[in-house]
Amino acid sequence: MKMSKVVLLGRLRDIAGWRERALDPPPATLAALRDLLSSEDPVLGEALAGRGVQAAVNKALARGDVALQPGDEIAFLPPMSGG
Amino acid sequence: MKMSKVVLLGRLRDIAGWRERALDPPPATLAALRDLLSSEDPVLGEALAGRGVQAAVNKALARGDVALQPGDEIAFLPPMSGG
Amino acid sequence: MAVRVQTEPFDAGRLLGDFSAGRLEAGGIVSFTGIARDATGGSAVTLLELDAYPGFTEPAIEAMEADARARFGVQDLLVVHRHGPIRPGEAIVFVAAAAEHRRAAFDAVDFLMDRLKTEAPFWKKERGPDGDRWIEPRAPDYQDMERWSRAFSDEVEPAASSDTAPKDMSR
Amino acid sequence: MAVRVQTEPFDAGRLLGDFSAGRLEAGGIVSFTGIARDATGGSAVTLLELDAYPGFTEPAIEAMEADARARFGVQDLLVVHRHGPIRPGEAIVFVAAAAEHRRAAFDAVDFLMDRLKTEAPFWKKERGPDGDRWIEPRAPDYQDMERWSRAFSDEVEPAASSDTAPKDMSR
Repeated sequence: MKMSKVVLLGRLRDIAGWRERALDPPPATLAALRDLLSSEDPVLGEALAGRGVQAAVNKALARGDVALQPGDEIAFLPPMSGG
Repeated sequence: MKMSKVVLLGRLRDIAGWRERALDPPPATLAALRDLLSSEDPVLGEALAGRGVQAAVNKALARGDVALQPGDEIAFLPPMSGG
Repeated sequence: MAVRVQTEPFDAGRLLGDFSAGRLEAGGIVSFTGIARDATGGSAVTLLELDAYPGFTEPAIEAMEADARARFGVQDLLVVHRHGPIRPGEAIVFVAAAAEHRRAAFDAVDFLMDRLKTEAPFWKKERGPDGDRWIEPRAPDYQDMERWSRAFSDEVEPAASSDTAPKDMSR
Repeated sequence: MAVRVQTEPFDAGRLLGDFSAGRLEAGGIVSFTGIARDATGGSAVTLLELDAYPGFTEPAIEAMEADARARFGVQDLLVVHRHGPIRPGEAIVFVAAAAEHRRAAFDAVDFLMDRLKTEAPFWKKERGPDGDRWIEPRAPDYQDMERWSRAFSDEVEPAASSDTAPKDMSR
Protein backbone atom coordinates (compact mmCIF):
# COMPACT_ATOMS: atom_id res chain seq x y z
CA MET A 1 0.00 0.00 0.00
CA LYS A 2 1.36 3.37 -1.06
CA MET A 3 2.11 5.75 1.80
CA SER A 4 0.14 8.94 2.17
CA LYS A 5 1.77 12.26 3.01
CA VAL A 6 0.65 15.13 5.21
CA VAL A 7 2.08 18.59 4.47
CA LEU A 8 1.82 21.61 6.75
CA LEU A 9 2.28 25.15 5.45
CA GLY A 10 3.03 28.48 7.09
CA ARG A 11 2.54 28.88 10.81
CA LEU A 12 1.23 25.32 11.13
CA ARG A 13 4.83 24.17 10.57
CA ASP A 14 6.03 26.17 13.54
CA ILE A 15 3.16 24.98 15.73
CA ALA A 16 3.68 21.30 14.88
CA GLY A 17 7.45 21.36 14.65
CA TRP A 18 7.34 19.41 11.37
CA ARG A 19 6.69 20.11 7.69
CA GLU A 20 5.89 16.75 6.17
CA ARG A 21 4.95 13.38 7.53
CA ALA A 22 4.27 9.97 6.02
CA LEU A 23 1.14 8.08 7.10
CA ASP A 24 0.89 4.30 6.63
CA PRO A 25 -1.93 3.37 6.50
CA PRO A 26 -3.73 6.72 6.06
CA PRO A 27 -7.05 7.46 7.78
CA ALA A 28 -10.10 6.84 5.63
CA THR A 29 -11.32 10.45 5.60
CA LEU A 30 -10.05 13.98 6.04
CA ALA A 31 -12.05 14.24 9.28
CA ALA A 32 -10.37 11.10 10.62
CA LEU A 33 -6.98 12.54 9.74
CA ARG A 34 -7.78 15.74 11.62
CA ASP A 35 -8.86 13.64 14.63
CA LEU A 36 -5.65 11.62 14.48
CA LEU A 37 -3.40 14.71 14.29
CA SER A 38 -5.43 16.40 17.03
CA SER A 39 -5.20 13.41 19.39
CA GLU A 40 -1.42 13.40 19.01
CA ASP A 41 -1.02 17.19 19.27
CA PRO A 42 -4.04 19.08 20.61
CA VAL A 43 -2.42 22.46 19.95
CA LEU A 44 -1.95 21.56 16.27
CA GLY A 45 -5.49 20.15 16.23
CA GLU A 46 -6.85 23.49 17.42
CA ALA A 47 -4.78 25.33 14.81
CA LEU A 48 -6.06 23.04 12.03
CA ALA A 49 -9.64 23.83 13.08
CA GLY A 50 -8.88 27.55 13.22
CA ARG A 51 -10.61 30.02 10.96
CA GLY A 52 -9.20 30.42 7.50
CA VAL A 53 -7.33 27.10 7.52
CA GLN A 54 -8.09 25.06 4.40
CA ALA A 55 -7.19 21.53 3.36
CA ALA A 56 -5.98 20.35 -0.03
CA VAL A 57 -5.98 16.73 -1.23
CA ASN A 58 -3.56 16.02 -4.05
CA LYS A 59 -3.04 19.76 -4.50
CA ALA A 60 -6.74 20.56 -4.95
CA LEU A 61 -8.72 22.39 -2.27
CA ALA A 62 -11.12 20.08 -0.41
CA ARG A 63 -14.39 21.49 0.95
CA GLY A 64 -15.88 19.73 3.98
CA ASP A 65 -15.01 16.09 4.57
CA VAL A 66 -13.69 13.85 1.80
CA ALA A 67 -12.54 10.25 1.53
CA LEU A 68 -8.78 9.65 1.40
CA GLN A 69 -7.02 7.05 -0.72
CA PRO A 70 -3.63 5.45 -0.16
CA GLY A 71 -0.95 7.61 -1.75
CA ASP A 72 -2.89 10.85 -1.29
CA GLU A 73 -1.05 14.01 -0.33
CA ILE A 74 -3.01 16.05 2.20
CA ALA A 75 -1.95 19.64 2.93
CA PHE A 76 -3.22 22.09 5.55
CA LEU A 77 -3.07 25.72 4.44
CA PRO A 78 -3.42 28.77 6.72
CA PRO A 79 -4.76 31.97 5.12
CA MET A 80 -2.71 32.70 2.03
CA SER A 81 -1.03 35.98 1.18
CA GLY A 82 1.23 36.78 -1.71
CA GLY A 83 2.45 40.11 -3.06
CA MET B 1 7.85 100.40 -26.70
CA LYS B 2 8.52 96.70 -26.23
CA MET B 3 6.92 94.47 -28.84
CA SER B 4 4.25 92.01 -27.86
CA LYS B 5 4.16 88.45 -29.15
CA VAL B 6 1.29 86.20 -30.20
CA VAL B 7 1.84 82.43 -30.04
CA LEU B 8 -0.42 79.82 -31.58
CA LEU B 9 -0.38 76.20 -30.44
CA GLY B 10 -1.58 72.92 -31.93
CA ARG B 11 -4.05 72.99 -34.77
CA LEU B 12 -4.26 76.80 -34.62
CA ARG B 13 -0.78 76.83 -36.17
CA ASP B 14 -1.95 74.82 -39.15
CA ILE B 15 -5.05 76.97 -39.57
CA ALA B 16 -3.17 80.27 -39.45
CA GLY B 17 -0.03 79.13 -41.23
CA TRP B 18 2.16 80.76 -38.58
CA ARG B 19 3.35 79.95 -35.07
CA GLU B 20 4.50 83.27 -33.64
CA ARG B 21 4.02 86.87 -34.56
CA ALA B 22 5.22 90.18 -33.17
CA LEU B 23 2.69 92.95 -32.61
CA ASP B 24 3.77 96.57 -32.37
CA PRO B 25 1.88 98.25 -30.85
CA PRO B 26 -0.28 95.56 -29.25
CA PRO B 27 -4.06 95.94 -28.88
CA ALA B 28 -5.19 97.20 -25.49
CA THR B 29 -7.16 94.11 -24.56
CA LEU B 30 -7.38 90.40 -25.32
CA ALA B 31 -10.77 90.98 -26.96
CA ALA B 32 -9.24 93.63 -29.22
CA LEU B 33 -6.46 91.22 -30.15
CA ARG B 34 -9.02 88.54 -31.06
CA ASP B 35 -10.87 91.12 -33.20
CA LEU B 36 -7.67 92.12 -34.95
CA LEU B 37 -6.64 88.52 -35.72
CA SER B 38 -10.18 87.70 -36.82
CA SER B 39 -10.41 90.68 -39.16
CA GLU B 40 -7.18 89.62 -40.86
CA ASP B 41 -8.09 85.90 -40.98
CA PRO B 42 -11.74 85.07 -40.38
CA VAL B 43 -11.05 81.28 -40.38
CA LEU B 44 -8.47 81.73 -37.62
CA GLY B 45 -10.88 84.05 -35.79
CA GLU B 46 -13.54 81.37 -35.82
CA ALA B 47 -11.04 78.77 -34.56
CA LEU B 48 -9.94 81.08 -31.73
CA ALA B 49 -13.58 81.45 -30.65
CA GLY B 50 -14.09 77.67 -30.85
CA ARG B 51 -14.97 75.63 -27.82
CA GLY B 52 -12.12 74.58 -25.61
CA VAL B 53 -9.69 77.21 -26.92
CA GLN B 54 -8.08 79.10 -24.04
CA ALA B 55 -5.81 82.13 -23.95
CA ALA B 56 -2.72 82.65 -21.81
CA VAL B 57 -1.05 85.97 -21.11
CA ASN B 58 2.59 85.74 -20.08
CA LYS B 59 2.17 81.97 -19.66
CA ALA B 60 -0.75 82.22 -17.24
CA LEU B 61 -4.28 81.29 -18.30
CA ALA B 62 -6.53 84.31 -18.78
CA ARG B 63 -10.24 84.02 -18.08
CA GLY B 64 -12.53 86.36 -19.97
CA ASP B 65 -11.16 89.65 -21.24
CA VAL B 66 -8.00 91.18 -19.79
CA ALA B 67 -5.93 94.29 -20.47
CA LEU B 68 -2.70 93.80 -22.42
CA GLN B 69 0.58 95.59 -21.77
CA PRO B 70 3.46 96.21 -24.16
CA GLY B 71 5.82 93.24 -24.04
CA ASP B 72 3.10 90.74 -23.17
CA GLU B 73 3.17 87.28 -24.71
CA ILE B 74 -0.29 86.08 -25.64
CA ALA B 75 -0.87 82.43 -26.52
CA PHE B 76 -3.95 80.66 -27.84
CA LEU B 77 -4.29 77.06 -26.69
CA PRO B 78 -6.61 74.44 -28.18
CA PRO B 79 -7.73 71.61 -25.84
CA MET B 80 -4.65 70.06 -24.28
CA SER B 81 -3.78 66.41 -24.19
CA GLY B 82 -0.67 64.76 -22.90
CA GLY B 83 0.09 61.12 -22.15
CA MET C 1 10.02 68.27 -8.11
CA ALA C 2 10.41 64.99 -9.94
CA VAL C 3 9.08 66.20 -13.29
CA ARG C 4 11.01 66.04 -16.56
CA VAL C 5 9.76 67.41 -19.85
CA GLN C 6 12.18 66.43 -22.58
CA THR C 7 12.58 65.74 -26.28
CA GLU C 8 15.06 62.86 -25.74
CA PRO C 9 13.73 59.28 -25.90
CA PHE C 10 13.72 57.46 -22.57
CA ASP C 11 13.79 53.84 -21.43
CA ALA C 12 10.82 53.07 -19.14
CA GLY C 13 12.55 49.99 -17.70
CA ARG C 14 15.58 52.01 -16.71
CA LEU C 15 13.39 54.71 -15.18
CA LEU C 16 11.55 52.12 -13.09
CA GLY C 17 14.82 50.49 -12.05
CA ASP C 18 16.28 53.81 -10.92
CA PHE C 19 13.05 54.85 -9.22
CA SER C 20 12.80 51.54 -7.30
CA ALA C 21 16.44 51.28 -6.26
CA GLY C 22 17.16 51.43 -2.55
CA ARG C 23 13.55 51.75 -1.43
CA LEU C 24 13.40 50.06 1.98
CA GLU C 25 10.23 51.80 3.16
CA ALA C 26 7.98 51.53 0.11
CA GLY C 27 5.72 48.51 -0.05
CA GLY C 28 4.62 49.15 -3.59
CA ILE C 29 5.59 50.94 -6.76
CA VAL C 30 3.12 51.52 -9.59
CA SER C 31 4.19 52.72 -13.01
CA PHE C 32 2.42 53.74 -16.17
CA THR C 33 4.14 53.90 -19.53
CA GLY C 34 2.33 55.45 -22.47
CA ILE C 35 3.57 54.24 -25.83
CA ALA C 36 3.07 55.73 -29.29
CA ARG C 37 0.91 53.33 -31.30
CA ASP C 38 1.44 52.46 -34.93
CA ALA C 39 -2.27 52.91 -35.66
CA THR C 40 -5.35 54.56 -34.19
CA GLY C 41 -8.89 53.84 -35.28
CA GLY C 42 -7.65 51.74 -38.18
CA SER C 43 -5.38 54.45 -39.62
CA ALA C 44 -1.63 53.90 -39.70
CA VAL C 45 0.53 56.36 -37.77
CA THR C 46 4.09 56.84 -38.91
CA LEU C 47 5.02 59.65 -36.51
CA LEU C 48 3.50 61.38 -33.50
CA GLU C 49 4.38 65.01 -32.95
CA LEU C 50 3.83 66.65 -29.58
CA ASP C 51 4.02 70.41 -29.31
CA ALA C 52 4.80 71.87 -25.93
CA TYR C 53 4.61 75.52 -24.89
CA PRO C 54 7.95 76.06 -23.12
CA GLY C 55 7.62 77.94 -19.86
CA PHE C 56 3.94 77.00 -19.62
CA THR C 57 3.99 73.21 -20.00
CA GLU C 58 6.57 72.41 -17.30
CA PRO C 59 4.95 74.42 -14.46
CA ALA C 60 1.54 72.98 -15.33
CA ILE C 61 2.86 69.44 -14.95
CA GLU C 62 4.79 70.33 -11.82
CA ALA C 63 1.52 71.63 -10.32
CA MET C 64 -0.21 68.34 -11.16
CA GLU C 65 2.60 66.37 -9.58
CA ALA C 66 2.50 68.52 -6.43
CA ASP C 67 -1.28 68.11 -6.27
CA ALA C 68 -1.03 64.31 -6.53
CA ARG C 69 1.73 64.26 -3.93
CA ALA C 70 -0.45 66.24 -1.51
CA ARG C 71 -3.64 64.24 -2.12
CA PHE C 72 -2.34 60.71 -1.86
CA GLY C 73 -0.09 59.28 0.79
CA VAL C 74 2.80 58.65 -1.56
CA GLN C 75 6.47 58.70 -0.67
CA ASP C 76 7.69 59.66 -4.11
CA LEU C 77 6.45 60.49 -7.60
CA LEU C 78 8.12 60.75 -10.97
CA VAL C 79 6.68 62.16 -14.19
CA VAL C 80 8.69 62.07 -17.44
CA HIS C 81 7.00 63.43 -20.57
CA ARG C 82 8.41 63.66 -24.06
CA HIS C 83 7.59 66.18 -26.73
CA GLY C 84 8.76 66.68 -30.30
CA PRO C 85 8.66 63.85 -32.87
CA ILE C 86 7.98 60.38 -31.40
CA ARG C 87 8.05 57.17 -33.41
CA PRO C 88 5.60 54.28 -32.92
CA GLY C 89 6.76 51.97 -30.13
CA GLU C 90 8.58 54.76 -28.31
CA ALA C 91 7.43 55.88 -24.87
CA ILE C 92 5.62 59.22 -24.59
CA VAL C 93 5.06 59.39 -20.85
CA PHE C 94 6.21 57.59 -17.73
CA VAL C 95 4.62 58.07 -14.32
CA ALA C 96 5.67 56.19 -11.19
CA ALA C 97 4.59 56.37 -7.55
CA ALA C 98 6.08 54.74 -4.46
CA ALA C 99 3.91 54.30 -1.39
CA GLU C 100 3.72 52.29 1.78
CA HIS C 101 0.37 50.85 0.69
CA ARG C 102 -0.39 49.95 -2.89
CA ARG C 103 -3.78 51.69 -3.04
CA ALA C 104 -2.14 55.12 -2.72
CA ALA C 105 0.39 54.30 -5.44
CA PHE C 106 -2.31 53.08 -7.85
CA ASP C 107 -4.49 56.12 -7.16
CA ALA C 108 -1.67 58.63 -7.59
CA VAL C 109 -0.58 57.23 -10.96
CA ASP C 110 -4.16 56.79 -12.19
CA PHE C 111 -5.02 60.36 -11.16
CA LEU C 112 -1.90 61.82 -12.75
CA MET C 113 -2.57 60.03 -16.03
CA ASP C 114 -6.16 61.29 -16.08
CA ARG C 115 -4.92 64.85 -15.52
CA LEU C 116 -2.14 64.55 -18.06
CA LYS C 117 -4.60 63.22 -20.67
CA THR C 118 -7.03 66.12 -20.23
CA GLU C 119 -4.94 69.04 -18.98
CA ALA C 120 -1.25 68.65 -19.79
CA PRO C 121 -0.22 71.44 -22.17
CA PHE C 122 0.71 69.35 -25.16
CA TRP C 123 -0.82 69.31 -28.62
CA LYS C 124 -0.58 66.05 -30.52
CA LYS C 125 -0.50 65.47 -34.23
CA GLU C 126 -0.48 62.04 -35.79
CA ARG C 127 1.20 61.79 -39.18
CA GLY C 128 0.42 58.92 -41.51
CA PRO C 129 -0.26 57.93 -45.09
CA ASP C 130 -3.87 59.16 -44.70
CA GLY C 131 -2.62 62.64 -43.75
CA ASP C 132 -2.15 64.49 -40.48
CA ARG C 133 -4.63 64.48 -37.60
CA TRP C 134 -4.65 66.65 -34.48
CA ILE C 135 -5.61 64.55 -31.45
CA GLU C 136 -7.61 66.10 -28.65
CA PRO C 137 -8.90 64.47 -25.43
CA ARG C 138 -11.58 61.85 -26.00
CA ALA C 139 -14.88 61.70 -24.12
CA PRO C 140 -13.64 58.79 -21.93
CA ASP C 141 -10.64 60.94 -20.93
CA TYR C 142 -12.91 63.69 -19.61
CA GLN C 143 -15.09 61.08 -17.89
CA ASP C 144 -12.04 59.50 -16.25
CA MET C 145 -10.95 62.90 -14.96
CA GLU C 146 -14.42 63.57 -13.56
CA ARG C 147 -14.13 60.56 -11.26
CA TRP C 148 -11.65 62.56 -9.20
CA SER C 149 -13.84 65.67 -9.05
CA ARG C 150 -16.56 63.53 -7.54
CA ALA C 151 -14.22 61.84 -5.09
CA PHE C 152 -12.76 65.14 -3.92
CA SER C 153 -15.70 67.43 -4.67
CA ASP C 154 -15.40 69.52 -1.52
CA GLU C 155 -11.75 70.37 -1.87
CA VAL C 156 -11.12 70.71 -5.60
CA GLU C 157 -11.76 73.66 -7.79
CA PRO C 158 -12.85 72.80 -11.31
CA ALA C 159 -9.95 72.11 -13.62
CA ALA C 160 -9.28 74.86 -16.15
CA SER C 161 -9.66 72.71 -19.21
CA SER C 162 -12.77 70.82 -18.16
CA ASP C 163 -14.40 74.24 -17.69
CA THR C 164 -14.11 74.76 -21.35
CA ALA C 165 -14.57 71.16 -22.48
CA PRO C 166 -17.29 70.67 -25.06
CA LYS C 167 -20.58 70.22 -23.24
CA ASP C 168 -21.52 67.09 -25.10
CA MET C 169 -18.17 65.46 -24.35
CA SER C 170 -17.68 66.40 -20.72
CA ARG C 171 -21.21 65.42 -19.77
CA MET D 1 0.91 31.70 -19.61
CA ALA D 2 3.16 34.52 -18.51
CA VAL D 3 3.54 33.46 -14.88
CA ARG D 4 6.85 32.82 -13.16
CA VAL D 5 7.22 31.59 -9.59
CA GLN D 6 10.87 31.60 -8.65
CA THR D 7 13.34 31.86 -5.79
CA GLU D 8 15.85 33.95 -7.81
CA PRO D 9 15.87 37.72 -7.26
CA PHE D 10 14.62 39.77 -10.21
CA ASP D 11 15.07 43.30 -11.52
CA ALA D 12 11.70 45.04 -11.95
CA GLY D 13 13.18 47.61 -14.33
CA ARG D 14 14.52 44.92 -16.62
CA LEU D 15 11.18 43.07 -16.52
CA LEU D 16 9.33 46.25 -17.52
CA GLY D 17 11.87 46.97 -20.26
CA ASP D 18 11.50 43.47 -21.72
CA PHE D 19 7.72 43.53 -21.36
CA SER D 20 7.44 46.92 -23.11
CA ALA D 21 9.87 46.24 -25.94
CA GLY D 22 8.44 46.19 -29.43
CA ARG D 23 4.87 46.99 -28.45
CA LEU D 24 3.41 48.94 -31.36
CA GLU D 25 -0.24 48.26 -30.54
CA ALA D 26 -0.35 48.90 -26.80
CA GLY D 27 -1.24 52.39 -25.72
CA GLY D 28 -0.41 51.82 -22.09
CA ILE D 29 1.53 49.55 -19.80
CA VAL D 30 0.89 49.47 -16.05
CA SER D 31 3.23 47.74 -13.65
CA PHE D 32 3.20 47.00 -9.95
CA THR D 33 6.32 46.09 -8.01
CA GLY D 34 5.99 44.89 -4.43
CA ILE D 35 9.11 45.41 -2.36
CA ALA D 36 10.14 43.82 0.96
CA ARG D 37 10.16 46.57 3.60
CA ASP D 38 12.74 46.94 6.33
CA ALA D 39 10.04 47.49 8.95
CA THR D 40 6.32 46.91 9.47
CA GLY D 41 4.28 48.48 12.21
CA GLY D 42 7.38 49.92 13.82
CA SER D 43 9.22 46.58 14.04
CA ALA D 44 12.42 46.04 12.09
CA VAL D 45 12.44 43.25 9.51
CA THR D 46 15.77 41.71 8.61
CA LEU D 47 14.45 38.96 6.34
CA LEU D 48 11.16 37.99 4.74
CA GLU D 49 10.56 34.29 4.10
CA LEU D 50 7.86 33.15 1.72
CA ASP D 51 6.81 29.52 1.69
CA ALA D 52 5.23 28.19 -1.47
CA TYR D 53 3.51 24.85 -1.94
CA PRO D 54 5.08 23.52 -5.14
CA GLY D 55 2.55 22.09 -7.56
CA PHE D 56 -0.24 24.05 -5.91
CA THR D 57 1.07 27.61 -5.92
CA GLU D 58 1.91 27.87 -9.63
CA PRO D 59 -1.46 26.64 -10.99
CA ALA D 60 -3.32 28.90 -8.56
CA ILE D 61 -1.46 31.96 -9.89
CA GLU D 62 -1.85 30.81 -13.48
CA ALA D 63 -5.61 30.61 -12.90
CA MET D 64 -5.62 34.18 -11.54
CA GLU D 65 -3.67 35.41 -14.55
CA ALA D 66 -6.04 33.63 -16.96
CA ASP D 67 -9.02 35.10 -15.11
CA ALA D 68 -7.60 38.63 -15.34
CA ARG D 69 -6.77 38.14 -19.02
CA ALA D 70 -10.37 37.05 -19.73
CA ARG D 71 -12.02 39.80 -17.68
CA PHE D 72 -10.15 42.85 -18.89
CA GLY D 73 -9.35 43.80 -22.45
CA VAL D 74 -5.62 43.41 -22.05
CA GLN D 75 -3.16 42.41 -24.74
CA ASP D 76 -0.62 40.85 -22.41
CA LEU D 77 0.00 40.13 -18.74
CA LEU D 78 3.06 39.13 -16.77
CA VAL D 79 3.23 37.92 -13.17
CA VAL D 80 6.56 37.16 -11.51
CA HIS D 81 6.51 36.10 -7.86
CA ARG D 82 9.43 35.19 -5.64
CA HIS D 83 9.48 32.79 -2.73
CA GLY D 84 12.18 31.69 -0.31
CA PRO D 85 14.25 34.21 1.67
CA ILE D 86 13.90 37.83 0.51
CA ARG D 87 15.91 40.73 1.89
CA PRO D 88 14.50 44.22 2.55
CA GLY D 89 14.60 46.33 -0.60
CA GLU D 90 14.30 43.31 -2.89
CA ALA D 91 11.25 42.84 -5.08
CA ILE D 92 8.71 40.17 -4.07
CA VAL D 93 6.24 40.48 -6.90
CA PHE D 94 6.01 42.14 -10.32
CA VAL D 95 2.78 42.39 -12.31
CA ALA D 96 2.48 44.16 -15.68
CA ALA D 97 -0.36 44.59 -18.15
CA ALA D 98 -0.35 45.98 -21.67
CA ALA D 99 -3.60 47.26 -23.15
CA GLU D 100 -4.86 49.50 -25.88
CA HIS D 101 -6.57 51.72 -23.29
CA ARG D 102 -5.02 52.51 -19.95
CA ARG D 103 -8.13 51.76 -17.86
CA ALA D 104 -7.97 48.04 -18.74
CA ALA D 105 -4.27 47.91 -17.88
CA PHE D 106 -4.81 49.64 -14.50
CA ASP D 107 -7.76 47.38 -13.66
CA ALA D 108 -5.98 44.15 -14.60
CA VAL D 109 -2.93 44.93 -12.44
CA ASP D 110 -5.02 46.25 -9.55
CA PHE D 111 -7.26 43.14 -9.65
CA LEU D 112 -4.32 40.74 -9.86
CA MET D 113 -2.61 42.39 -6.89
CA ASP D 114 -5.81 42.18 -4.83
CA ARG D 115 -6.13 38.48 -5.65
CA LEU D 116 -2.45 37.77 -5.02
CA LYS D 117 -2.65 39.51 -1.62
CA THR D 118 -5.65 37.47 -0.46
CA GLU D 119 -5.46 34.20 -2.39
CA ALA D 120 -1.96 33.46 -3.70
CA PRO D 121 -0.67 30.32 -1.99
CA PHE D 122 2.26 31.82 -0.14
CA TRP D 123 2.87 32.02 3.58
CA LYS D 124 5.00 34.90 4.80
CA LYS D 125 7.18 35.12 7.84
CA GLU D 126 9.00 38.27 8.85
CA ARG D 127 12.20 37.76 10.80
CA GLY D 128 13.63 40.52 12.94
CA PRO D 129 15.27 41.37 16.24
CA ASP D 130 11.84 41.24 17.92
CA GLY D 131 11.33 37.63 16.76
CA ASP D 132 9.46 36.00 13.89
CA ARG D 133 5.96 36.94 12.77
CA TRP D 134 3.68 35.13 10.33
CA ILE D 135 1.90 37.66 8.13
CA GLU D 136 -1.64 36.97 6.94
CA PRO D 137 -3.92 39.16 4.78
CA ARG D 138 -5.03 42.37 6.46
CA ALA D 139 -8.62 43.61 6.60
CA PRO D 140 -7.98 46.19 3.83
CA ASP D 141 -6.72 43.37 1.60
CA TYR D 142 -10.02 41.50 1.94
CA GLN D 143 -11.94 44.75 1.42
CA ASP D 144 -9.92 45.53 -1.72
CA MET D 145 -10.70 42.07 -3.08
CA GLU D 146 -14.42 42.52 -2.33
CA ARG D 147 -14.55 45.49 -4.72
CA TRP D 148 -14.22 43.05 -7.61
CA SER D 149 -16.93 40.69 -6.31
CA ARG D 150 -19.31 43.66 -6.33
CA ALA D 151 -18.23 44.79 -9.78
CA PHE D 152 -18.62 41.30 -11.26
CA SER D 153 -21.26 39.91 -8.89
CA ASP D 154 -23.27 38.05 -11.51
CA GLU D 155 -20.39 36.18 -13.08
CA VAL D 156 -18.00 35.39 -10.25
CA GLU D 157 -18.23 32.61 -7.73
CA PRO D 158 -16.94 33.54 -4.29
CA ALA D 159 -13.21 33.18 -3.95
CA ALA D 160 -12.10 30.21 -1.87
CA SER D 161 -10.14 32.23 0.63
CA SER D 162 -12.72 34.96 1.19
CA ASP D 163 -15.18 32.16 2.03
CA THR D 164 -13.06 31.35 4.97
CA ALA D 165 -11.93 34.86 5.81
CA PRO D 166 -12.64 35.88 9.39
CA LYS D 167 -16.06 37.46 9.50
CA ASP D 168 -14.86 40.51 11.40
CA MET D 169 -12.16 41.14 8.80
CA SER D 170 -14.00 40.49 5.56
CA ARG D 171 -17.04 42.51 6.67
